[in-house]
Amino acid sequence: MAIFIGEQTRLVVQGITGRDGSFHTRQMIEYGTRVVAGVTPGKGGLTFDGAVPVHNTVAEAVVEQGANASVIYVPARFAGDAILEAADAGIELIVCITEGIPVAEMMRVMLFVQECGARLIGPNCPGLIVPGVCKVGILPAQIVLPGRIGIVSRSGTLTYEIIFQLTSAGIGQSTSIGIGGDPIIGTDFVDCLRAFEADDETDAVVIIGEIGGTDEQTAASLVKEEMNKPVVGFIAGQTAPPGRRMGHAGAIISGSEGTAAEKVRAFQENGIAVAERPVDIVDALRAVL
Amino acid sequence: MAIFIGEQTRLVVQGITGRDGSFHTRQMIEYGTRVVAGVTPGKGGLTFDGAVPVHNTVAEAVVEQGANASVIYVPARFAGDAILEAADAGIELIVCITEGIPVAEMMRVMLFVQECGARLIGPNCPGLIVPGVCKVGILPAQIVLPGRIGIVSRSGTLTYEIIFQLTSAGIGQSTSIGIGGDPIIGTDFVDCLRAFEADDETDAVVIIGEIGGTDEQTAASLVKEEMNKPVVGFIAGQTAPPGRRMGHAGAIISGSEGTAAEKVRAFQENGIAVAERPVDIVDALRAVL
Amino acid sequence: MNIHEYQAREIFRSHGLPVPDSVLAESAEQAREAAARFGGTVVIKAQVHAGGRGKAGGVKLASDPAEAGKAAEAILGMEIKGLVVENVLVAAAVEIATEAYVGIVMDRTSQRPVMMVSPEGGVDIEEVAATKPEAIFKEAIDPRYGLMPHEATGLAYRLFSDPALAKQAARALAGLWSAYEGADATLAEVNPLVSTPEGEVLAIDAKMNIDDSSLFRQPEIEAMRDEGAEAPSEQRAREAGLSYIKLDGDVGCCVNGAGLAMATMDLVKYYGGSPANFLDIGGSSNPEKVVAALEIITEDPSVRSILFNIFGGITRCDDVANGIVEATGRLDLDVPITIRLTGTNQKEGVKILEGAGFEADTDMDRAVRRAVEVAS
Amino acid sequence: MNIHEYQAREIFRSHGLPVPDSVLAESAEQAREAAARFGGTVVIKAQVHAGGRGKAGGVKLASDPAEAGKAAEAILGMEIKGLVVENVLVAAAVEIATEAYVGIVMDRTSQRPVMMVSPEGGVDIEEVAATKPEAIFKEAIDPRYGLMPHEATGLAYRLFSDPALAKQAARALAGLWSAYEGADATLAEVNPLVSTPEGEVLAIDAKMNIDDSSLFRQPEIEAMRDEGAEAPSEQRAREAGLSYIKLDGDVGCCVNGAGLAMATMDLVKYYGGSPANFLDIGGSSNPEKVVAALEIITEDPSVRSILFNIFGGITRCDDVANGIVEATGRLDLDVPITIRLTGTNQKEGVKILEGAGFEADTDMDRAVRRAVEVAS
Repeated sequence: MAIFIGEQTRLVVQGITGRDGSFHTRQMIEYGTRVVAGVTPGKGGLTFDGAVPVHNTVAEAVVEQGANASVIYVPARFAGDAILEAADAGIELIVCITEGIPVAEMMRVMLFVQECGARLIGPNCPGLIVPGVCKVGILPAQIVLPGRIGIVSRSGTLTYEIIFQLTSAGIGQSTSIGIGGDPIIGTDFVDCLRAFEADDETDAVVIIGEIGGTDEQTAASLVKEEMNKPVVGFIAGQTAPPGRRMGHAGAIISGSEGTAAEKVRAFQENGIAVAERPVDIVDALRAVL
Repeated sequence: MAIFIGEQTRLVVQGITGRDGSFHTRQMIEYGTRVVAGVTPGKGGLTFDGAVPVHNTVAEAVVEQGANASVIYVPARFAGDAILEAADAGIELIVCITEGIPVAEMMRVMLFVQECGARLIGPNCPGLIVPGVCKVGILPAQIVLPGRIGIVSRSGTLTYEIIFQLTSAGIGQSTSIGIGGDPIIGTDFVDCLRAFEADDETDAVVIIGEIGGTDEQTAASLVKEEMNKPVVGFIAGQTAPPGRRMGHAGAIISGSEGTAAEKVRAFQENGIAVAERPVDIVDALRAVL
Repeated sequence: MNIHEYQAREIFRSHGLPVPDSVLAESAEQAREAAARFGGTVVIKAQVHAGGRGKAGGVKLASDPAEAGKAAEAILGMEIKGLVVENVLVAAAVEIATEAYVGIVMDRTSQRPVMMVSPEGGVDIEEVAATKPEAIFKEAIDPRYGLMPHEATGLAYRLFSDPALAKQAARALAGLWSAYEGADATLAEVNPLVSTPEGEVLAIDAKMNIDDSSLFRQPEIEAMRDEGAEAPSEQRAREAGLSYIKLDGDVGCCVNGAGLAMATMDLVKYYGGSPANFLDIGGSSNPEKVVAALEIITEDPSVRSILFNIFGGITRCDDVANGIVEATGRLDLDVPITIRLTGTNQKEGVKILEGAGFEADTDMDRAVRRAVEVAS
Repeated sequence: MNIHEYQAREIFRSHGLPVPDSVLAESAEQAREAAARFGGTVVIKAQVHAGGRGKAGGVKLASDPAEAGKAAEAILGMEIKGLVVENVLVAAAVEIATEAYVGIVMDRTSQRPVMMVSPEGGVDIEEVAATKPEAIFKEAIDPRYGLMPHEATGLAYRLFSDPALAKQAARALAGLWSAYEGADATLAEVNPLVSTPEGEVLAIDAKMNIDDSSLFRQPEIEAMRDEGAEAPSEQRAREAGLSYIKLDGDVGCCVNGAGLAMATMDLVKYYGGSPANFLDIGGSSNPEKVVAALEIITEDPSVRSILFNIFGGITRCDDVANGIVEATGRLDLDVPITIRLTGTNQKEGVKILEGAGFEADTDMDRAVRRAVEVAS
């Protein structure tokens, strides 16, 4: 089963002919993901790598290839509309890799996505991977291992790091998902934790947070109130000076909210063991399994 | 029971201190409508006619007076926002008398009203009246008679005319409702017909249409498919020259759609007896009762 | 409100539509000068609020300035559907490879503006809708989000498979939506949107209708109103806040409410009469409106009988009665008046009328019958 | 991006907020002239990207031009939170009856802009939130509909019970929303919004932060960037598309991804070291970025050890390796480099590095520990 993606996923790649889009499409296909179509306006009718039909619009990809999920690799100024287009075409799961979509645009996009009943993951996220089955996004396939741990993270490469630690220790993953670090994201910790709690193939969850906002605190409450599966965590940004941005638009320490110390405390108070170093996640997991 | 309003209605009047608002508030109170509050920004704290508390906002009227319905008498350029305000405050039934709201504004207003789950009647409508119980709007009370006929109309004064004919003939009404003649209205024929069909106190329905649009045709199909109660009709605009507007923004004959002849035919083909003159409604009704 | 093609072109251009340069000419001389300036073949188009200008001879091609002057001379002063041509538009003729239709219209059913495009442009779109509906592509626009770029792109590829042309068309569609929304239009149309052999997409016609209720917030468009394009009586009525349409009959009708006004006209006809006008004094209670209404009706020399049909609601019978008394006092009326008055403040109204020597009926059917009798 | 008060005032004014006239002065002389022009008492305010200017002595009142010159002289060149004051704003002082707070901020939780108002203005709003939360009123704005007039009215009556003042405040709130939306702001704030004894509502301070991701569509605001307000290294990093923040330590960090960068810094500290910076080379694969990053890090004289921590995803290890080889070839480096490289195209990357004489580790923990050891 895993969460959100799997064998049932019929993926359309928006921006398939771009530099990143074409590179990662090949990687996804190689991993076994069913990439059923690509979209680049003006390139409709072509075939990508002799295997994937390219359309001018997502709607065509849905009608003609039965796409039900989409991944977006288009430049920031077109990415908001790419999400709207996917939702408008009836795509159920939209994964937006692109970074740098204006916040004001994302607020409107999210409202539309919700009206369409679609699920958005990201933007500015690495996507998700079910080891051995399917990958959507840019997570490096060579570091994952099939198994029963769910991973959810606001970060990109830090997620890879954690996956790498688990895999190196022989601990496999059911699904790893990066939800993105932007202020406005489609799928949050709570959505993922609930999905992992409901997933038969997941035994425990690793949650990777960072400074800024209060999503980790909300997630911690949910873990205490709704989850029976064990959860362990990691928070990045202990050394971040207050008031300075650390790259992610979301990584702002505003007033009394959002410091790493607060988040660590929220995790601990709600039964989430917190690893000091990325490598300590392995021991923390072993302790709860 | 009647439809949409009744003894349960706790009305707030938006624009209560204006010329039309104050006049019709007195008429509604005199008729027995429970006017629990008025709203005029800047006049909060006053009491209208020593009996109705005035507030600055509808939200206050809801919280402090338990208003659940609203009627709007504010000038056109403020009326769209008045509808938004009522919907935003959780009002369930909003009746907008005001004429002349920009069409583009009404399209947005309707989407918001739908999101809030409210019912809007109008704009540019006379409102509705349950004889002997409650009136919301401007329908003249002296012409109605309690009874078991439902009346629904796109027109204002033509509705009065029909009510007057029925009352003169001793035929009483359960509810009379004018839905307004604008291109964008909140409650349409179909909504009213369904409500009358479900209403225990209504035996038959009079539907009064006019040239423009295709709402009468849609209503006629509904009557055939969903209604067991008899329906009789009248269509105004037989003498209207094609392509000219007749006052209502909606009264445009566009292409092959919207002529009076078409609407008469749609009524007749779907089992709605059509009166030639307003006075003939009486005989048409007697024939089906 | 209708605006002229040359005005719609200006609005479209300001919203980024690819509208070729043009000049408005009031005389053959001006048309000649414009043609000389453009060089080559020009098109001369009558500026009137009427469709079918081409069929009526209101659109001509001219291959040099002299010919342009002659064409303008022929068109200026021409009558098209009862409207006299006072201006012509002069524009460089464009070589046409393909013609498409693009338009946005307010749709009552979906309660949204609907963008319609068809690769079958240059002809009446209603004809295309009737004969080849599969060649029309529609997209309802959610006004909260506006026309989304991918919607414009999707429609553009319905018009052109060549990406270079489709990109230009998508930009034109975005501009059309921006113009429609910005001007509070109920219709915005380009027919045809052409592609040239050189691969340019151009909007060579422009049509817009503006929502009357929005004019208070569109002063620049209100200023575009061409009062010459309205009958003086209709202009007067508009200024007085009345809805008035002149018809051919002899029974002048003054009614409150559009539906009742139409029903009254229908009833006039039912009893063998012929209505001289549609006139709705609207929902407010202003005696001045009644005065203006009566003046407008009596200025029509065909009117042989005046019928008031007032059912008071928000309109109060006493206000109307005061208006009638005041107007008849001011005007030297020799046309008989039949008055039907009932509803809000009926008693007060009847009293005022009777005080001034008028009778007032309360029954519509009877009053209409009498007004028709009086006229014949 | 932060903009200065005087810039935010201009934006607010153009959106209809009641912002009193002011002048930007770069010298005491200019401040004197401005004060003479305004007459009466003026206020002189330091224009720096820092809160708490008043407490730091960056805001002074002056009752005549001479005093204004002196005040400006005192403030110009002053250092506030490490930032040197290069301009002052001079404005006529306003007599204040009441002070309110009004602001709009992007709220992550509701995913909407939230308008906050408080009759307790003129002080730090976070203090009000902490000590008197019931005095703060909030309204989440649905961006599809914008700030609705009744929302502005409702909030305005939270600030003023006098309808004349409330009406002005409602207009000011509408203007604030228009400015926030029009400028793609993430924060727009007036503190205080004052009422005068004469019954006027005025915005006498202005603050705005702009969403960096929107600057591509806000060229006028991008042009407001005050490069003097940034450290040169941070400016350079921005131009190269890097996120860089200078810190006090000695281990220079170059990482791909903000989360991994922070985790790397945390680990440096865990092993007893001290990070010299936060530096995220971002998600794309451009060797030039690596070159720029290495240049910026090595320009910091405190750096005694350089640590690369690259986990390839969309960033490819071979691109980073090429960047490192190229940069170290160009620069005359005497600081030791520790490289951790894994993920996408790891093999190719390691090969390139080894070909240039570098070692590459694949383990983060080990690499960080070594970089810390090397620095001490």
